[in-house]
Amino acid sequence: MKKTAVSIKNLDYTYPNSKKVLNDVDMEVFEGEKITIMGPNGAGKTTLLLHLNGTLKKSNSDDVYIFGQPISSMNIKDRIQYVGILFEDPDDQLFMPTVYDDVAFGPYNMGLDKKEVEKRVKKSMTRVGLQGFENEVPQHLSTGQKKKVALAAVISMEPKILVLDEPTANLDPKSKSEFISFIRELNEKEGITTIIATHDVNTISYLTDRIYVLNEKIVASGTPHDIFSNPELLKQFNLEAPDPLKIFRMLECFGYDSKNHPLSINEAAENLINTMQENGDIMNLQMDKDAYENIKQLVNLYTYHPF
Amino acid sequence: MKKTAVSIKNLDYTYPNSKKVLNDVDMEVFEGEKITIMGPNGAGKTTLLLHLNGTLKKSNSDDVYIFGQPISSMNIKDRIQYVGILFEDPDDQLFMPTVYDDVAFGPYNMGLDKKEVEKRVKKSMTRVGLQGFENEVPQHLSTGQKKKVALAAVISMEPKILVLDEPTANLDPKSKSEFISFIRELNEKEGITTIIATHDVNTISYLTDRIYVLNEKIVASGTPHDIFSNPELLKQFNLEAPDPLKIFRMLECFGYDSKNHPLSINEAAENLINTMQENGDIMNLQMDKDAYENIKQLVNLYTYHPF
Amino acid sequence: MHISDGVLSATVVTGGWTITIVLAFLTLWWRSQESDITEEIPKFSVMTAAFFVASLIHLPIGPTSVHMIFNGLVGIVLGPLAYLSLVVGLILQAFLFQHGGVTTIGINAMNIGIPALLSYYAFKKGYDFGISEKIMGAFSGGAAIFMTVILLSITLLTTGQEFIGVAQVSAATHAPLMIVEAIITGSVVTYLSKVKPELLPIKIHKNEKSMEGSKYGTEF
Amino acid sequence: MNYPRVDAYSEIESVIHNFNPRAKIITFTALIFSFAFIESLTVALFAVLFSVSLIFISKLPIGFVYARLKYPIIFIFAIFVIMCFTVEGNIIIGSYFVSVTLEGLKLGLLIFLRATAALIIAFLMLATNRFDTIIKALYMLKLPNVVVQMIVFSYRYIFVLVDEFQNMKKSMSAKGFEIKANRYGLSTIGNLIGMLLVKSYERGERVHKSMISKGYEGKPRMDTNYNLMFSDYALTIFMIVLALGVHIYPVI
Repeated sequence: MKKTAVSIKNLDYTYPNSKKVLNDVDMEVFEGEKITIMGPNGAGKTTLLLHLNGTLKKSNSDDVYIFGQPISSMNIKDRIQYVGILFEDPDDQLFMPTVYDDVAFGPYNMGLDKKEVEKRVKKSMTRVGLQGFENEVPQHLSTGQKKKVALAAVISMEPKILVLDEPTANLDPKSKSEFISFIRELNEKEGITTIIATHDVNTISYLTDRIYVLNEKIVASGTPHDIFSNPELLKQFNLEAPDPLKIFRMLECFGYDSKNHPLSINEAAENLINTMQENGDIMNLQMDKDAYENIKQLVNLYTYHPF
Repeated sequence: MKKTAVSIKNLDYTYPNSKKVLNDVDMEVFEGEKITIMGPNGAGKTTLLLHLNGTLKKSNSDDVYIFGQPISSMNIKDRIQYVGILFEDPDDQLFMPTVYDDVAFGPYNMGLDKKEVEKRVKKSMTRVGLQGFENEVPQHLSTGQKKKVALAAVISMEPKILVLDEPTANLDPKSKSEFISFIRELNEKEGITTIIATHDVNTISYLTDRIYVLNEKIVASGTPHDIFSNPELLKQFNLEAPDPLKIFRMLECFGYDSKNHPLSINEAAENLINTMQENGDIMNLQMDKDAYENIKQLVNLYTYHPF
Repeated sequence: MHISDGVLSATVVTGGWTITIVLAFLTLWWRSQESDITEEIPKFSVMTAAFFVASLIHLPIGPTSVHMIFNGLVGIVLGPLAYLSLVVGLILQAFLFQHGGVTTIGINAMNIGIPALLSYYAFKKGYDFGISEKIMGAFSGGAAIFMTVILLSITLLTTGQEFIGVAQVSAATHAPLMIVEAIITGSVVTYLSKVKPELLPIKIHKNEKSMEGSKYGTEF
Repeated sequence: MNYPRVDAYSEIESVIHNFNPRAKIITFTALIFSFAFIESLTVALFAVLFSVSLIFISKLPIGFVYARLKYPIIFIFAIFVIMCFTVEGNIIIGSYFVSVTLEGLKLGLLIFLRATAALIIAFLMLATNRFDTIIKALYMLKLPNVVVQMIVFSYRYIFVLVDEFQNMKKSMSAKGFEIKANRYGLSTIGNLIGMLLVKSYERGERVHKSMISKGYEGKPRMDTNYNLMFSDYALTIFMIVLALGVHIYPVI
């Protein structure tokens, strides 16, 4: 059986002078899993993430466990060694005079010696494809580069669990794909557990084993297919499904028959090829009297633009 | 013939102490058109937009014309009456203690009298669906609401041309759709010309007659179908096509035959229904020996994740 | 207006440094009695940067333009730590723009820092007394410049009677600044009291609106 | 966006650029303090000539030096002019209302010369290294930790906040606002600054959280490896002797 990496039990959180942000949140993440947390703007996603390495914590209760240990009893060095958080705005995370100092910040705080720190900085910078940028100053980097340096500054701590808040926001399509591939590689090659909060459904196919839908409390959880086959749930919490899934559900109205619904273009291509092969390279699409109504209903269920 | 709303001729721009940002940009936008400007991060999109109402300008040359008038010869009140700009981050645009003051800011600067200002605030707030929010503090609103107030603060000046910089960034899917519908309505009902810079291809179907691809200079222009049928161009400038278009191009490999490629789920639904009807409610998809290779090639051409 | 290198006597410069070092430590110690300084360093640094950026505004007045000092405002918002924040601001100004001077950082910090601390107390006392934050803000903002001019003149005249002319000229040029900073500070304080009252040394539970204002904030 | 930077030409190779940063800070600071209090006009003139020759040795582009020093020197010159007219003494040129005195001219000139010399040295100290090197040198010189950190983080966020502030100003001017020193203009600027403070405060909280998430406990470490070489010692001794010399020479 797989080890539990993160376990959250009845987590409540209220900011001082404010209303409740998290209410009785339960979550369990296994080692090596890829988790996505979705929810409307203001659902408490960022607040939840901040609990995962104890940046926010309550002293009087044990509600967050990392590899079985209550986080409230762990010291700073252990916490950051287990869990690394990448925040949304890279400018919030690059505060030192040079890129080197920023990437070395975590390792130094872990008490590592100069040689080991140097090794880790080099390794992390190579991993994000920015070797040679160590002496740059953060204010001269582009948004995409800043984002990569911010990531290097997290992976230099070599965390077992990587927590990412809207990692693809403000990136152009190419940078976005690079970022996705990179995170995926970390998960596959090093077995790093990833927990991502995002609105961007195009990342789901590559970075998600399971989804938690958060709106102050956990309102649903399951595989992407579980969640996305429930359009009422999506509507209720201002979410949406990936476009390929919607189109394949429409094709079904005409008799296209496949085992599952693709979440990305890559999955769509595979799905088409496999389905055609299984059907003997031929398929008949037919429009009957219900198809029009079904498609209309699908559009209205799955999008916010009425048919 | 339609009137020219914006005409840009050989526009160059260099920030002080910096390299060239815009190089010989030519553009022509007709009244009532919906234009989208795309380009990689750092291509100069925002800089171009700032020229459209003279926020950035060179005193010694006439390169931007609004309804035939060189913008350098227009005074500030005329300029803002013609062109309203919505910037990306609503926090940069809401600086007054109340929503009312923010929405009244432009009209007040235009020298309108109190009664007229009041009328316009009320109208704009109703238009964005936030009537009754006039006395709120902008900073205490949600992201989606802030964005709407920022828009109200622009349309209260009743500009003929509306310029939007990444209008859908950081919005959850529902707020995004509301925003899109709203802009579209302004265009359709009031004939307002819209110029949008965005990475978000999901807005294209609703908000675009023509696309300009910018990368320091205008590297391509045309209808969405022109631009998106050129995957080499998209790759070269870190762009991507909407997912429905990609899937329908794949379906074509199996013999699906439609007049055009849909850019959104709504268009996809229409396309399916119309195509089926035209084909006598029946269609045969067939996989031949080229289909596999063609699909593979399509994925590699159109996405950044190799097949 | 900051005093450049080369103007003041060695005695005055030494005095300035001594007072500044003592006050910087004292105010730091003061604050550390109330809260954890290490926790506040990042926040205070970003705020210091914000004040630095705000003071870069050039305002056209007649044929010339003035740039702001905002020591009253820094005092109101940062309280005792305003002194250290102003020292850092002066160091950055001298280093990045060669404004002011290097030897005179101590004395310049004293000339703007002491009024900042006094503004803070004046604002707090006035507010507790029931005067509106707008009026107290304007008063503190203007008074800080006024006190700065007084201290500047004292500094110059301590160096030598020959500097009376320079002192007069600098007092005259500061007069419009006093009015400008009074109005702006009043306006900033009014804005903050509506939008983020926890940035001001006032009691937050005063009314409904302020409660709402603290929605996003945590302790400072 | 790009900003005019004092360290724009820090990558040039010159004797001054290559001088060890820590030694440079110590010796140049000694020179600044020494030059600022020179008592004799001749020595002050020498100090100016010396600092100007350092500009040439540093190989910094003259246009850049001029642009950076123009306003500070105009400011010092204004003091000189005021002194000429306001210090009492023997009138050399004058009419009923305005007159220039010899004492004023002499004292004004002395202040002008020593201020200029100190200004140039300070400028060279900053312009011949990257700013982060200066910060690290301050860190190595054991300036109090709180102060170093505040300089580090404030410096970093000036760039972020200037961009933000520019964006806010652009959006204001896109709505027809022009900065003017009238009641409406000033109170609008007040709102603008208020907004900047609110945003910065919130950013400060986010920065703090991101530091905590990387184990910040109040004492960040920075790596520095500036080794002192023979030339550094030689230059240090020369500068220190000069700093002391300008004060000892007039006594002899």
